[in-house]
Amino acid sequence: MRADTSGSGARGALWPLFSLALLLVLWTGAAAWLQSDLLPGPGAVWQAFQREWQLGYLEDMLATLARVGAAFALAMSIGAALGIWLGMTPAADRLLWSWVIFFLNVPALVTIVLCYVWFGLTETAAVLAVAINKIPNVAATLREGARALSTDLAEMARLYRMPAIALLRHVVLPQLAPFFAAAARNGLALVWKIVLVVELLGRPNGVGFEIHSQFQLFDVAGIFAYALGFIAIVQAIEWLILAPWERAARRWRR
Amino acid sequence: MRADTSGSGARGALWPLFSLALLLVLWTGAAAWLQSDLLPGPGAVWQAFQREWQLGYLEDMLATLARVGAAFALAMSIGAALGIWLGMTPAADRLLWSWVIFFLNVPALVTIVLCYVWFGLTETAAVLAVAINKIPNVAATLREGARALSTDLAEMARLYRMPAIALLRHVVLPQLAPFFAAAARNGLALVWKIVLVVELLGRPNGVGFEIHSQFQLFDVAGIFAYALGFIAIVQAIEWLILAPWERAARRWRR
Amino acid sequence: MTGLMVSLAGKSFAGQAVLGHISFTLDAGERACLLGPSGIGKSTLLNLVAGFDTDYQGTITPPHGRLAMVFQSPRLLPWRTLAQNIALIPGAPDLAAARTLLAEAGLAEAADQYPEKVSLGMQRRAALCRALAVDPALILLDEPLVSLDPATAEQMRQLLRRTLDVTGATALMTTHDRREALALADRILEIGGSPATLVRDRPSPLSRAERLDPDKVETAYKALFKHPD
Amino acid sequence: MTGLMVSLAGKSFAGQAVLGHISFTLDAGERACLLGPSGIGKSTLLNLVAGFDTDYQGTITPPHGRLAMVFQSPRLLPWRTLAQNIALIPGAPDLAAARTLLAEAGLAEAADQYPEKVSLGMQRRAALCRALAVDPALILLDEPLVSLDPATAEQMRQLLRRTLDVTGATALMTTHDRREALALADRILEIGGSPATLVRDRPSPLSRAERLDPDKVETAYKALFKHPD
Amino acid sequence: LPVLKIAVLKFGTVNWLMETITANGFDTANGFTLETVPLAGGAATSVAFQSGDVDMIVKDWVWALYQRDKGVPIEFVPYSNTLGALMAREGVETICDLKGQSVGVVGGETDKSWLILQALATKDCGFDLSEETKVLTGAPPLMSQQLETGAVQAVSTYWHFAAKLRAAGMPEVMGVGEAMTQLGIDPAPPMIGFVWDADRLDADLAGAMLRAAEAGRETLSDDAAWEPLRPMMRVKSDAEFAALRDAFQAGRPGPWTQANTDAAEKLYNLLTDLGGAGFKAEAGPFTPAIFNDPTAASADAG
Ligand SMILES: Nc1ncnc2c1ncn2[C@@H]1O[C@H](COP(=O)(O)OP(=O)(O)OP(=O)(O)O)[C@@H](O)[C@H]1O
Ligand SMILES: Nc1ncnc2c1ncn2[C@@H]1O[C@H](COP(=O)(O)OP(=O)(O)OP(=O)(O)O)[C@@H](O)[C@H]1O
Ligand SMILES: [Mg+2]
Ligand SMILES: [Mg+2]
Repeated sequence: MRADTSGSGARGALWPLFSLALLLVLWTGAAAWLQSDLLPGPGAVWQAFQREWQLGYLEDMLATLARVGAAFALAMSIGAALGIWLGMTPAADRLLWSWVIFFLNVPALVTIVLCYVWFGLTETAAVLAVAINKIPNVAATLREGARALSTDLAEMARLYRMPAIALLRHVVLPQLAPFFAAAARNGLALVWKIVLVVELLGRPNGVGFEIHSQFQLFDVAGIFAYALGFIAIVQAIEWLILAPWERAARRWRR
Repeated sequence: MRADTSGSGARGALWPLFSLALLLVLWTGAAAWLQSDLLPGPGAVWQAFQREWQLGYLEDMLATLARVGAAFALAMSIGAALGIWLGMTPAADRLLWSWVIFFLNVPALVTIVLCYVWFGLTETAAVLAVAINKIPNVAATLREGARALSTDLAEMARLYRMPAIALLRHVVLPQLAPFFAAAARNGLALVWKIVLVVELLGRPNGVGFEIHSQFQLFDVAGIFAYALGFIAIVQAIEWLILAPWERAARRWRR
Repeated sequence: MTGLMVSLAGKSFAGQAVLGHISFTLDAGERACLLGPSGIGKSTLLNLVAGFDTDYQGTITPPHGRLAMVFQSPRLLPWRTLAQNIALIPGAPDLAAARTLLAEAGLAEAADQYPEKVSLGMQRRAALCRALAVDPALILLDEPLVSLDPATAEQMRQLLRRTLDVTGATALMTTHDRREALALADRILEIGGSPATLVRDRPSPLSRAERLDPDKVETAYKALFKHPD
Repeated sequence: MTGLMVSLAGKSFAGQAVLGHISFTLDAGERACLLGPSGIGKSTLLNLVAGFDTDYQGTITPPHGRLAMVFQSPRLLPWRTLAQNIALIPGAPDLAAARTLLAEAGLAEAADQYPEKVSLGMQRRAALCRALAVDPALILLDEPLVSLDPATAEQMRQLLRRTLDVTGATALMTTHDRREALALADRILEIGGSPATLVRDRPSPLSRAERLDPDKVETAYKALFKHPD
Repeated sequence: LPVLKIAVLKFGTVNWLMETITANGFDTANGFTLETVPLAGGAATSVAFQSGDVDMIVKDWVWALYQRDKGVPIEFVPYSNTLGALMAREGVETICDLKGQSVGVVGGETDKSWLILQALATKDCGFDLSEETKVLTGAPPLMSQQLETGAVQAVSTYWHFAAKLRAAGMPEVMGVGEAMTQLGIDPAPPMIGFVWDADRLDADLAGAMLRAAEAGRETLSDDAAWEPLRPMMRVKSDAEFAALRDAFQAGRPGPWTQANTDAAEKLYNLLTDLGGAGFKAEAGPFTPAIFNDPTAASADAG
């Protein structure tokens, strides 16, 4: 009933490669069949990539990654703390849950623009805008996790007077692992997407800036070159960091 | 250790009202203190609302709600089915999980533009673009839930030869309730945010279109008038539908 | 027709052998008790018979027809009431009949309560009722009467005997209570050693009628289990 | 100094009275057994003493110092090994000492295994070790020796006695096994009725030394619990 | 030297002019340092302006009127005369041929160019464009692509997208300037210009910028000056390059005259009639005050 994401060890590591190769084949086939600028094949994207590489691809990607990283770290830590607190404290939940729902549904444009006009067109404003967008999502996910915590284990921890830190580390967080995994994966994707908008609205560099410029020129191959670059990095994070972490975190299951 | 979202019955229903009223007071205070067009107070927003109401606020809101509703229904059903399948079927997970990660990180702009150019500037294209953006998020959340399903109960269901439908209804879905709740809340917010972009890029009406027009004029009060309208609807959904449903779904807990 | 054929050559977890050679055959309708120290592999063996785990050497042939099992922990669905937990099983009777069955187990008032809101002993009784409700060909019972006071345990033993008489199901059951084994089983299997093998396979000295008398059970207990184990 | 003072006037769940008047006082170091049919309210009473639930009438005064409890289900952290489950409790000894303690309970090889990968009886023993590890002033035991074979149960009883002797902790324990009650307790409390009240409160006829002899226990069992209950 | 910051689209036409100015040192020659902030979208430039991070952007005067109405002392000086155009596929010769066709509109259904084309159709062809055509709205690049694939028969779009379409061989039905003239708004007033907040930007510095811009435009009227810009224009073909260059050169504005002000007011009234409440909500009341070119004054003084 449960998936052991990949087979054991080295053999398991081949699956994502195979799976992505299959996707590549499908894409190549579809592109060759359509013969349209609107679905460029791998060749065209590779050319666009090389062209953009000359024009500062790396700098843009690094600028974006820095923003994504900072905003992700900020949103995950604050959002998780908020969500767990609300999930475990009925009084706080009654008072603040409406607020989270509120900020969850504030359009990204509004937060971004307000951050920019209040804090100026700075990196801080950009990262802050993304984090503010993302915090309610993380909080909403982890609140659900905290509300589903085992009462049995909570009572056990209380009886044995476990201090807050130990409670969090040994009792709460392991139960929240699936919620963290969901929040982290969705979070990274969402942060990246909002960073693109943030860059579009007020940064002179970054992948979002480039993608939108490519869009103005309607150069789909160029857009793909940037999008695929980031996706490659996320895939690497997934298979080199998240998947092994999850395997370790699930070792105790029978 | 667990929150009973609201007190019992009628008294509990007052909490969100109180909480939102408090937010309103804070907002009024901040607006009065800042005295800036960039943080309009409730009065200014109310005026903007009345002005926009004359100009077809309701039609725009209804158009957007229809898109949000359709895309949400599509994304939740397909995404949940996909996520549960991947979470419960290791073979499918090995083959397709990379793909989900892939599509999870495709920038919204790319999907939206490709949908529009392939399917034309139609409602179908718009709803499809939003759904495609959201499906991987729902799938990623529910996959985590499905991977954390109880082996004990799965074995029990297998021994007693529960048919697939009954298994889903009595064993799987109740365990996934917190993941569904997280996916639904985040999903609604995300769908709404993407609909705004979709409307901006290729629809002649809707809140996204209007917000962008207000944005060109930098009329923050106008933007708030639209954003708050949607948030009010989401709050109503939360307190009239989701909260009672959750209370019922948690009745069995001690 | 045989009720269960076990011919196990070995079962290991992550390279660690837990079960060795264990072979026995139960006739249809036969009731066997499996004894053995804690952690020896009794539940593991029942799991193999139930078909949860196919990673073992040997063959296990359960009878045709339905299987039922009382797990060592109740494994009720916490989000369904006790009666629902029975009624939703394929082959089990409807809600009203489930309530009647629960009433026979002294759970009349708790029938519409959620599992987490009743005592563990009550959950265990409900789980036993669930297994008895489906008219199985083979019923596996992993310490079914644990956590029950003597009176309730006796009540449950009677319910179990009655159902087995009516359905003619084969039963394989584990327990640590030798008196209970004598009060229920036609045959007593003992496993031991590492990896565990079948160290003793004895028919009960008591007939089904004799077993109903506590004094006879006590006498047989002294005769069979005198040695300090 | 008293070990535990219970003066309960009533406890109900959702308007349904479960416990009525129950008053008793345990001296420091006294060991009491609580008997009563399944579902009567024994666990509920222990939960009140543990302080998990403050919604009751009456007063309950536990002694100063640490509390420990063996729950009716093991309540181990599934993502920590058995030894870690002990060592991470405040006041418990370190990992190495936890392994030694587990070895005394026959769990030497399983000390670094995760709970879901050992048998339920082994989990229960680990949970008992955890409670014994913290040097408590009051220890609550909810059917601690259930699901154990006679030999292992005897081994655990000895471990329990030894620890209580050393620490001088007060103990309140539930069981359905009257022989076990006689083998361990200074005092036997029985609750019954609906809502449940204290129907009998008897000192054990056996001294602590006498209890170690199975034959004396058997004799006392016949004397005290002759009537069919 | 004082610094003047201006936000531009990285691949937009304003950036070409700014590049020419800095490359030729027209900024320092006029006593200031020009700093361009390249951004990716039109919305981004207004955010930059509102947040106070830049002193000047390029916008249309209807927007300037709206800001004036809100009390912001916005000044407007034309940047270019170029206006959008109605581009079409083969078979659409005049605006009257649009009847029953699907038409792409950039900027939404209250877009100024589209309102003007509607007025012209009512006058010349006797039907209401918005009623008799199937209108699709969307982002400009998307619209160009829709026209090229034939999903729409015509598009009303911005001038540089029109120029690219022209280069791709799409016929132009008419420019919006031409449409204005036919509606009696003559000369067709420039729509976009440099805007700044008089409270924030010193008039002398603004004047220096405008002189530098004029010098840049002067330079760019020579085709040879365009070659260095070519890489940053990201053109797909020589034809596209030429089309963009030619359109830019043709749009070089003269000084703002009273005739311009009159035409602008006429246009404003027309748009108010056509666009109804929706348009009025996006524009303040008309005031000629925004067209006072501070450079003209300082030129008189000097
Ligand atoms: N959370 C709860 N909500 C409602 N009723 C409850 C709850 N917890 C226990 N009860 C009821 O209280 C009664 C006593 O339960 P308790 O668990 O204390 O029994 P017990 O004596 O420990 O039984 P056992 O020997 O089976 O463990 C039961 O009838 C049970 O249904
Ligand atoms: N999933 C698993 N992974 C590794 N080892 C396991 C697993 N399940 C059981 N074991 C080991 O197999 C042995 C037998 O376990 P089992 O649960 O069958 O014992 P048991 O005889 O039922 O004991 P009890 O009477 O305590 O229930 C134990 O030593 C246990 O550690
Ligand atoms: Mg077992
Ligand atoms: Mg109990």
